[in-house]
Amino acid sequence: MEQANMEHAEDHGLHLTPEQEYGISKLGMWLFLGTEIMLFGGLFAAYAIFRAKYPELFLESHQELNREMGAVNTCILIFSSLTMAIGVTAIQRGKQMLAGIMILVTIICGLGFGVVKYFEYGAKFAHHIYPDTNIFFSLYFMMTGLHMLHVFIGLAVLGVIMVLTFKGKFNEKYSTPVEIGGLYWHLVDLVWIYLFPLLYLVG
Amino acid sequence: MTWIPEAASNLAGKVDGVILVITLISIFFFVLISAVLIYFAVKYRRRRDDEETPYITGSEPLEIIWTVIPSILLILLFVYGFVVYKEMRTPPKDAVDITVTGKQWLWTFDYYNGKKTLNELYVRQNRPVRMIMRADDVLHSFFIPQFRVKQDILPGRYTQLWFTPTKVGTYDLFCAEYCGTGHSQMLAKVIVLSPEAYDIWEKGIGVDEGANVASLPPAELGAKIYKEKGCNACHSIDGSVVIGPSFKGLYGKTGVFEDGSSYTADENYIMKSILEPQEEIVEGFQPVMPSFKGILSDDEVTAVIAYIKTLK
Amino acid sequence: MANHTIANNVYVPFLEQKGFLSWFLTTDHKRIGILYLISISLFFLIAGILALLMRFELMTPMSDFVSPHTYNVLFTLHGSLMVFFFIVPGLAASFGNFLIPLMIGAPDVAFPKLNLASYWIYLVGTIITLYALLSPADTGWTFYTPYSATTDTDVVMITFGVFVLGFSSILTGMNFIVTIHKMRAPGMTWHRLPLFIWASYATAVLQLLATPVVGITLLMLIAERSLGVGFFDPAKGGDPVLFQNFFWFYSHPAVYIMIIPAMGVISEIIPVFSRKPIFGYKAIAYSSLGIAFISFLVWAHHMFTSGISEVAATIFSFLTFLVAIPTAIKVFNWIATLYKGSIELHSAMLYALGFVFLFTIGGLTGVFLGALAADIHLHDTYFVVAHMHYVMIGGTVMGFFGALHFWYPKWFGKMFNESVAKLSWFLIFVGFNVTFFPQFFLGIQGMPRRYATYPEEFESLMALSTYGSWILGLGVLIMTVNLIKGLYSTEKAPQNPYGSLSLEWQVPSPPPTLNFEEIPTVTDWTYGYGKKKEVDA
Amino acid sequence: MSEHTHSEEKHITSYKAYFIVWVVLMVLTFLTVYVSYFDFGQLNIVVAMVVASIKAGAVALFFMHLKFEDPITWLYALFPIGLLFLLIGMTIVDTFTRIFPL
Repeated sequence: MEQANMEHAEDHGLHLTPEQEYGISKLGMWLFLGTEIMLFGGLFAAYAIFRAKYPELFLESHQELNREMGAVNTCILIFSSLTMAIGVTAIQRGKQMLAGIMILVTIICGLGFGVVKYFEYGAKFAHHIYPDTNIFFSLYFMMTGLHMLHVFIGLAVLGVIMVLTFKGKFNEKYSTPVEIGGLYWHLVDLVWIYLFPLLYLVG
Repeated sequence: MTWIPEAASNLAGKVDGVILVITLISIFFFVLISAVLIYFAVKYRRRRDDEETPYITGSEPLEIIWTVIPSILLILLFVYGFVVYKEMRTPPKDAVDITVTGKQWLWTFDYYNGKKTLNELYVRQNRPVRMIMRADDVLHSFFIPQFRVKQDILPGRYTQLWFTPTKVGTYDLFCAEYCGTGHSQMLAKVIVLSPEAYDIWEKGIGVDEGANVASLPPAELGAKIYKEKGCNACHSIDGSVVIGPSFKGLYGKTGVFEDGSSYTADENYIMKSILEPQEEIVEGFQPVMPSFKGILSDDEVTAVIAYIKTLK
Repeated sequence: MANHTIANNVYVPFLEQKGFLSWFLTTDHKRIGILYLISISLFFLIAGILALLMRFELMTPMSDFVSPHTYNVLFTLHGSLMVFFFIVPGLAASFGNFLIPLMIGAPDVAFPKLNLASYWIYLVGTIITLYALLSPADTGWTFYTPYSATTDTDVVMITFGVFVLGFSSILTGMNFIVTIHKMRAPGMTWHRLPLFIWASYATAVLQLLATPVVGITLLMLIAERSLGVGFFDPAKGGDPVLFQNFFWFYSHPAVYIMIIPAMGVISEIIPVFSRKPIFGYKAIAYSSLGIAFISFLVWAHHMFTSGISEVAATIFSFLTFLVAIPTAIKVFNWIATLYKGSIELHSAMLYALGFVFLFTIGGLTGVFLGALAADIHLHDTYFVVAHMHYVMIGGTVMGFFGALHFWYPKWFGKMFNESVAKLSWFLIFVGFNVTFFPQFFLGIQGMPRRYATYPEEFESLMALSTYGSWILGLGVLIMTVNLIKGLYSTEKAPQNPYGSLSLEWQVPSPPPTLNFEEIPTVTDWTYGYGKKKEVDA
Repeated sequence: MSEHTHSEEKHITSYKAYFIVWVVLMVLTFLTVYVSYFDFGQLNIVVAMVVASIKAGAVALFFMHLKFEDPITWLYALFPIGLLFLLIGMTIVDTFTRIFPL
């Protein structure tokens, strides 16, 4: 305890107990998630307006999207959220190996999501559909593009956390980074939960 | 100069009413606040360093008073502003329509009677007019201070405003929404004519200083047109390139068009540039100039050419 | 806080360590505050010089000093630098950083490293924007489409710079919210907090939740220019007014990001120099939160003539009037604090009183612009320019200067020349009013803003405004010299020269690196000045 | 700062609970894709959004442990959503109540 405390106090410049640091970091992350909601919010607002303005265009254009691929990606992301959550519980129970493996599975899912997306974008370009094709595709590329960016950031963060987990840096007493990383990853999932029906299903 | 410009439309007096009421209330509160502030600062200035002060932390009745009174006043002001706004935004049924187009950096007006003017808006005294407005390129804003009307105009959709001019005279029309390099040159004149004079204008007989214009020497008339018809927004007379080529030293100059053919800026070239500007574009410039066909008469084109000749 | 022990009790002021890296790798909130202070002051001076150049050009109706295009670039840069580089980070990042941990009795902010990262992000945004100056934009700081989507100048770089800056703002806001929630010293309950903390909290919420919206809006604009998407392009089915809706959803709260910290500063200065408890503590505290909340509801009052619907204009006008109420409450409470006080007209107090005076004018003229019918005439004229500067200079900058003079001894442990400070205050106050008061009349007369040339009938008032700008510039110059000279003075500032009860004055000047030798336990609120009656205790 | 420690005690969710949530999420995903093949007009988007919101709620409450968080976290989780509705709502009010002359 004293050991851990010293280490993270050094890390932090402040003399905080792991409990305090945990509370601080978690609140900070939730605030940041609020920011993310507003960041995507501008695009959701644009979506709402243009969909209301041009319902036919949206209906027509969304049929160009591959519903199956979208559904597969949704399943991948939801599964990755599950493994991430399990990873968090595992580290809270002190099971470093299980936690590391779960984070690894999460990362693999994230990469899988990226691969599917790569083929989707490729198919669109092959059909000469670009961001400037029409408003629907502008929104499609910007929303999924920004989401993809978040996936990549999440993967980078989780990659670091995974390495540290396997190195045994985290345990039942100190698991803050795993939980914070998890929160971020779940947000990526949350955003996709809305993007999928809006873009692929109802258009 | 009075504190507020002349009220020259039916709406102006009503807007002035709102402005006046708010001004009076503002002056009242401002005088009250600054008087109390200065009075306290002087009366309670520190005389000795060990002065004792009372421990006053607040007063609920006061808080309530100075929350409720401004709230009531503000809501009344909102209602007053709204009532006048509603009238400003509701054109009467008998208003005649004028289509306004703004583009960088000039105004064109298309009248219900088939006439078309550039940078000059003719309206009849005491007849309500409705402006149906659209921009060709970027945002502009139609603003006549003496009429207290303003409305942004946008590309891709129409906006409107209306007014009834009440006084004969000439007024400034400004572009009030920033629109680029020539923004401050995007000016027009609003000419309010008496019903009789308006009828004459409508029949196509020039009323604006007709005799005067005819007697001007061509170069001077050209200089006048250069300013009034908005040539100055894009063409400088000092050699600097704004949007189009400068008029300075233009006459007799040689150059190349975008398609590679060359030209000499003689009378015919200048006339063609004024009347059919999109036909041939000089290399390095954008095809943005509107045609002045039907806006400038042959004599006026001649006058502009004469004016350009004087700019060596 | 059981395990908080520092072995040595030797006092080492936070300014002690020297060297470039000790600054650019510091996680000390006070040092980061200084980094921000220097950066924003630099941008304030640069943007101020641009303003002087503009006023010089406007002395005559013709374009005789710079070309219209150059003039447009000047006002774009003046606006962008002032807004995004000076006044938005402004007080919140500099004094917020310096004061929040000290005032709440904490050794540092909640995330010291993130705090440093915020500053680096600010620097990166700065560098990107400076690069953008190679082909400076001429869009105005509002970047309205479609002009910003079509002009030949480099809009992408400058908006990207602003986008990056936004993250600095977001992270700072998040840091402060967590700090205020989690790092308060024992006994520092919400109702004992200094009002500057309440103000900083309200500001931080706005930074956190409004900034991302402008971020995505600017990204959409960048996509519009580089990918050819058409969210704001009517030819592609987009809507230029949508940009304004999104832009003001941030930029109206941003006005309060700028002004609320200044209000907090005034709430600190007035009680100290009146030796009176602040009048109506809770009213001022909650009105900060009230202003922050309502500020999200009023954005379209910048757009009454822009082609939004009448219904929306009416709703937003009504909500706009609501925001005046908490603002009025604050002004009345500040003045009531003076009542029966023992008022010392220190330079900081002069700035505070100047703030109340000028901000009252700024606030009252805001009522004109909130009222629909009056706004139609006054919108996009010099009236708006004057109103905005009364709020931003008369309000925020006065608060900023007041804070500089008030906390100067605490921050640097030195004193400036008080008489010179008073002189510069006088020049700034007079110069400011001569510059901007005539602009109210120009606006009512119908002089549109952003005009490089103007009709001759406005010349006399325009020239008067230009003369005023010289007085204002001189005042700022004298103040700057005075404050810089003070740094080299040998006179050491006492720990608590004004007899303040706030926590930051209970540590040495300048404060030691970890602020408090031992985390204090707070037993009373910050404003216990004056003689208590038995009943109150 | 000891006052905070109590509320920050960790709540550990069991693997089983996660699996249940996951099964619910998968069922809902299947449901929303299935429903999208039928045309209910405007009802489609309503159904899609309701299902998405239930899913998002499940992720937030259980995967992200929002259920066990303090009121401040709840406030900052919900406030941005309220703001987002404000942004969408008022821009829609503006866009669709404009009067088009002619």
